[in-house]
Amino acid sequence: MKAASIQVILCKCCTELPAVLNVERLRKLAEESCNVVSVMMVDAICDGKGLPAVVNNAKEAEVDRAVILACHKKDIDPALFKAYRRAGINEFMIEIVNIREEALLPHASEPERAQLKAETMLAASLARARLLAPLEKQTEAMKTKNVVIIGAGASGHAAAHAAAKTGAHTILIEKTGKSLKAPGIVMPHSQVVGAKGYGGNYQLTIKAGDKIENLDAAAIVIATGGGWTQLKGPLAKAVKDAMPLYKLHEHLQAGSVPKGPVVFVDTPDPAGKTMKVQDYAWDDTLETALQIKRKARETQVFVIFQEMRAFGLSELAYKEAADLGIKFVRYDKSAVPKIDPKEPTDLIVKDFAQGDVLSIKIGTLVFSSIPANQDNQAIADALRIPMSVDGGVRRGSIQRWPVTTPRPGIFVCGSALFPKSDEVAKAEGEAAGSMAGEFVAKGEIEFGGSVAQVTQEKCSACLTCIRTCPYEAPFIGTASKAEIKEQLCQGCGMCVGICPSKAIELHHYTDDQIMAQARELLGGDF
Amino acid sequence: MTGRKPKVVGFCCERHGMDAAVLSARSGKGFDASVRLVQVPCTGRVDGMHILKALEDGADCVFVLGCLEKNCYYDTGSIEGRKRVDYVKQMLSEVGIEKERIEMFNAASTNAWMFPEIVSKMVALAKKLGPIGGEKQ
Amino acid sequence: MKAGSNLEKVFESGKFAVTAEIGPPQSANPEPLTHHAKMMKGSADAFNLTDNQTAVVRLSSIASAVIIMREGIEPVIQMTCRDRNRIALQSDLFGAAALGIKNVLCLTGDHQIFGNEKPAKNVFDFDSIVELQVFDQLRREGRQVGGEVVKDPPKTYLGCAENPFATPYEYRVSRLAKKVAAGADFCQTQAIFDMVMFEKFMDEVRSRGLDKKIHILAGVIPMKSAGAARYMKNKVPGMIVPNEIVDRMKNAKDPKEEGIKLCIEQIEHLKTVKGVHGVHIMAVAWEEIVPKIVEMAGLLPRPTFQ
Amino acid sequence: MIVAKRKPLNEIAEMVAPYKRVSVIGCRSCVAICLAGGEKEVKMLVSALKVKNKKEGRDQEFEALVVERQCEKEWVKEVEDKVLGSDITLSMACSLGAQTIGDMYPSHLTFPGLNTGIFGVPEEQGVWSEKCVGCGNCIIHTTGGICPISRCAKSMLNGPCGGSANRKCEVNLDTDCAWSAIYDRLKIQNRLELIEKVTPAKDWSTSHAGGRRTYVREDAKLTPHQKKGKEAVQ
Repeated sequence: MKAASIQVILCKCCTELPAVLNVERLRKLAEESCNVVSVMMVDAICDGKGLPAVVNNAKEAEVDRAVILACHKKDIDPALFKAYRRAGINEFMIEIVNIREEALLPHASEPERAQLKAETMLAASLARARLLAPLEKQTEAMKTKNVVIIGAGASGHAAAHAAAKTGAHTILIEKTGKSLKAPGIVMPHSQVVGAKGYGGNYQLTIKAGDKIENLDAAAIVIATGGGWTQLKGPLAKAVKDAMPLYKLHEHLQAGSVPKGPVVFVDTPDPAGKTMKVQDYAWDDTLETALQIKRKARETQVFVIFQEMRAFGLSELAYKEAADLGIKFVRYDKSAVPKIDPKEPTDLIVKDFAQGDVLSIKIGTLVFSSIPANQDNQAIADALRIPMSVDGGVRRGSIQRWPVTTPRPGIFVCGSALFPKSDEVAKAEGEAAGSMAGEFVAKGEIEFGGSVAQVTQEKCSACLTCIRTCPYEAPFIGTASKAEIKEQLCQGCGMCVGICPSKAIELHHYTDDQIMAQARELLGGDF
Repeated sequence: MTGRKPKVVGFCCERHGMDAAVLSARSGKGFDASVRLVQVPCTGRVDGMHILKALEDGADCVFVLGCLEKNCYYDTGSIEGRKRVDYVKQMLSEVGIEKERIEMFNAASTNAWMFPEIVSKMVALAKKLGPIGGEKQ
Repeated sequence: MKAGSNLEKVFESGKFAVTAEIGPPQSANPEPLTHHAKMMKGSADAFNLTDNQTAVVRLSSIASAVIIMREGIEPVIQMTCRDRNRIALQSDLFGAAALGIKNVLCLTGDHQIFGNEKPAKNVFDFDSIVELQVFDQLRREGRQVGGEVVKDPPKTYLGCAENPFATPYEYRVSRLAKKVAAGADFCQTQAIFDMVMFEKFMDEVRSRGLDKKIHILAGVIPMKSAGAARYMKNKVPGMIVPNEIVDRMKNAKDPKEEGIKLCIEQIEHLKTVKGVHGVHIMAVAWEEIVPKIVEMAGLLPRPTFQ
Repeated sequence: MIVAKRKPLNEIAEMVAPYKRVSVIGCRSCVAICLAGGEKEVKMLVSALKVKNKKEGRDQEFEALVVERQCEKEWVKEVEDKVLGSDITLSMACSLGAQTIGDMYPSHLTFPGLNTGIFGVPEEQGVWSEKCVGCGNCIIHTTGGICPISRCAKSMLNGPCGGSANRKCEVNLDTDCAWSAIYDRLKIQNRLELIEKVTPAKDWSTSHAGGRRTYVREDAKLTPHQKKGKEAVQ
């Protein structure tokens, strides 16, 4: 094997790095290190300006890998990897070292220790870089352009429109028989009961009426919406004709004004643990409360809540609500609203803000919170995606991927995540639909790279990997040994960490790479 | 005790673990420089051997930092990570080494305050317990 | 007559039989046995000598039997399969018979985990049913299980135990039938607190005609305290103690008196259950109460035979 | 399969303490599958012992090895140099593997790193339960496919005993009563008549009670002539 030839890039992070660290010392250390053939200093790798020079330098020095001392890898522009690729350097041969957030920023008050730590980190990444191997991603053509949207509510509708705009074929699957207008195909009375495959090429099993049908899907959008419930707990025993928010909304649309005083509570079960109170739907609660007041000013309206956050400009509604005399009462879990034992039409609630105990006569009781959709579990099981504690579908990351699930090609939006108002659901639907559309527009699936691989001679076929993997990527192949379906592998390495025969390695995070880095890091004395 | 600084290794998952560390640095929170971070894709990737090897190579304490168990990016990854740590703890106590030297933590990427706390806890422990086998190395 | 023991004679005479239990001491001292024998003489037809009960090492049941026989009372020796293989079991049966012991209760035996020698290796070459079958064949045909023909086979009256309250309940009567088929002459049951359940068991026993083939002695345990009731309810596997009984013991002013009263009531009730031919009193660590209970239950005097 | 469990590390450490060069040999068969003696466990064990030695200032060399099936001479042969090059071998296979090495190199010390326990079935990941004791005379066709010899604490042939409550074993309340299970199984198979019959005394001579057992397939054995040929080749 040819010896590694490494390019080291020192990003000054504008002026941040030299302010604390001795850049020259770092440069010197890099230059003196084994296998390093070129060291370059750039002002800021993130602005892209220095990129051509960096890549030219790599070409000239004929390096096969690079170590870049900069910041968090997730914040490095993908353009960097593309530029290196053009220079013939594989993206897995580029090691980004987060000198900024691991040494510079947190240890700025101890520059000498920060310096030693940075130098050790450089040495450790060089050790790791020497062990890196290029990894080629593979592609597989998508068989269809279908985006299957599960649920035809507000978010599902928005998703269908957004996905259709990107040129994808949309198929809207709806459990009920409600009549729908949406782009593409609409399948009423249908449910997803099973799924095979992976992002780009899923094969869904659909129960349409009494028939079972197979449906190929390149991407899937879960838009199952929220669930439905009744008033629960002690309140339910006392108040027989409470209604959910949307019911009241329908009454108002039909022109009837409910009997006052109208009392909104934030959850169907304030006393119980069956449902967490969610801070959603306040826009809708506010809007509905205002509508009552606008129609019948004399009707008393109370909004009883634990936590309240209107979305964006909806906050302006608070002012109108106050002007129209809507009373807001905040309660605490320690003193939940209850019915007066002597007067069954009176609701007793302690105002958490003022400390007063109020007695409110109930004309109409409206509960605004809705639970997670009861179908979520079955859908999550079929698609093998994780659920959140609240019974919603879990998303990839709240900051980075708000409408993405951890499984490629499956997106989620609206109340399927957790209950929310119509407007937010629509916005998320649009986002999820567009992302699904863009995913399908690529036309091919990219897989491989940092995935697990079995060394079959070492495999004992113990099935431990198969039992442990959350993605069903390992399987027993024709040689009666484990194999990894790369399209399904997400690169978490759980199978690698548990394999009793050490027969599985995770590319880019091999035992040697991990342990070499740790060893070097421990070598430094700071 | 002069001269020798404690050595702590932290295996952080690429998802919430590392993000929590990065966010804490970005929010201007300092933490002890003794910590050495090794990124792994998921704490489920951590092999008990990595932890033991780090102790062999001179770490006083090792921690593993993953996503919250109920919100792990890889669903069950941080639960797996905890099991690995627990197994090594058991092994350490069998050979008479303080099992507190290794610990599993979970954080959300938004928990900027948490990372410095983890570091100071482990560094304090490293100072208290000292290097494995005393000062001689 | 199979063995001609006093117990056998009581059953044959159709009288309501009484047996009681004596726990041998955890030592080499015969004194407690002699003491209990003297005290209980005349209050039961035969006395069980437990065989390292709950796997606690005690003076051996055969030796204990010989000691109490010196006081003129009849023993039933318990013989478990836990500590003996077929060689020892048959040998001990010969030995017991040679020493004049006529009643043998065949048991599988409590697991050693409950006792004071937990790391012991157990034997379990047989279970109680195989033990019965082998002993029955020995006394009837004079043939060992291995086929060897014995010249002077032991004449032994064979007993077994049965627990109507262990699971699966629906199988317990079948199991008794198996013991009958294997050669058991009498059966001592686990202590009965739940009469409803026991009567259901006996209904099925009678419907299968088993009461005609085996003499059933219903087990009773006099309790000293509410704690004892709770212990048996919660800690003894295969024992059912209804809540009413625990409450009754708990609310009693004098729990000992209440325990005696309860036991006598139980005996009175059991006398009326068809197919029950006697009672077996297990006064664990309270042997001195047996004569009083037998007397108050109207079971004295015990019959005597020539 | 054979299920084993690693001995406590302090016991192992004490065993190997007097020796300078230690070869630790795992096995890729049963003990790898039951997570006791595969390559991972071998490497972790070595690492843990090194950490212990570091603490105690002891100087020892370890060599971590794994063979495909330690109970077979041919596989052990592959690591012969390493075995003989060490002062002691710690076998991380079942006792069969440890004894194979011991029999092959009688003057070399081979110590067990595992406690070999049961013929077990993986009930779920990480849980193995005993279902056979190798009595040499299988009767499970008469007991609903459930072995009472291994699954009943008292190996009863005419169970269940009087301590079965809630269909659990009195010896371990987490364990199902084997005979309750047999009853249930025979019931669904409509074969309850089997459990009504008295099963007579079992012949234990086919079990270990009858002495050490050797099973022979005459037709598979190599003839002296064949053996000679093999030796000549080697």
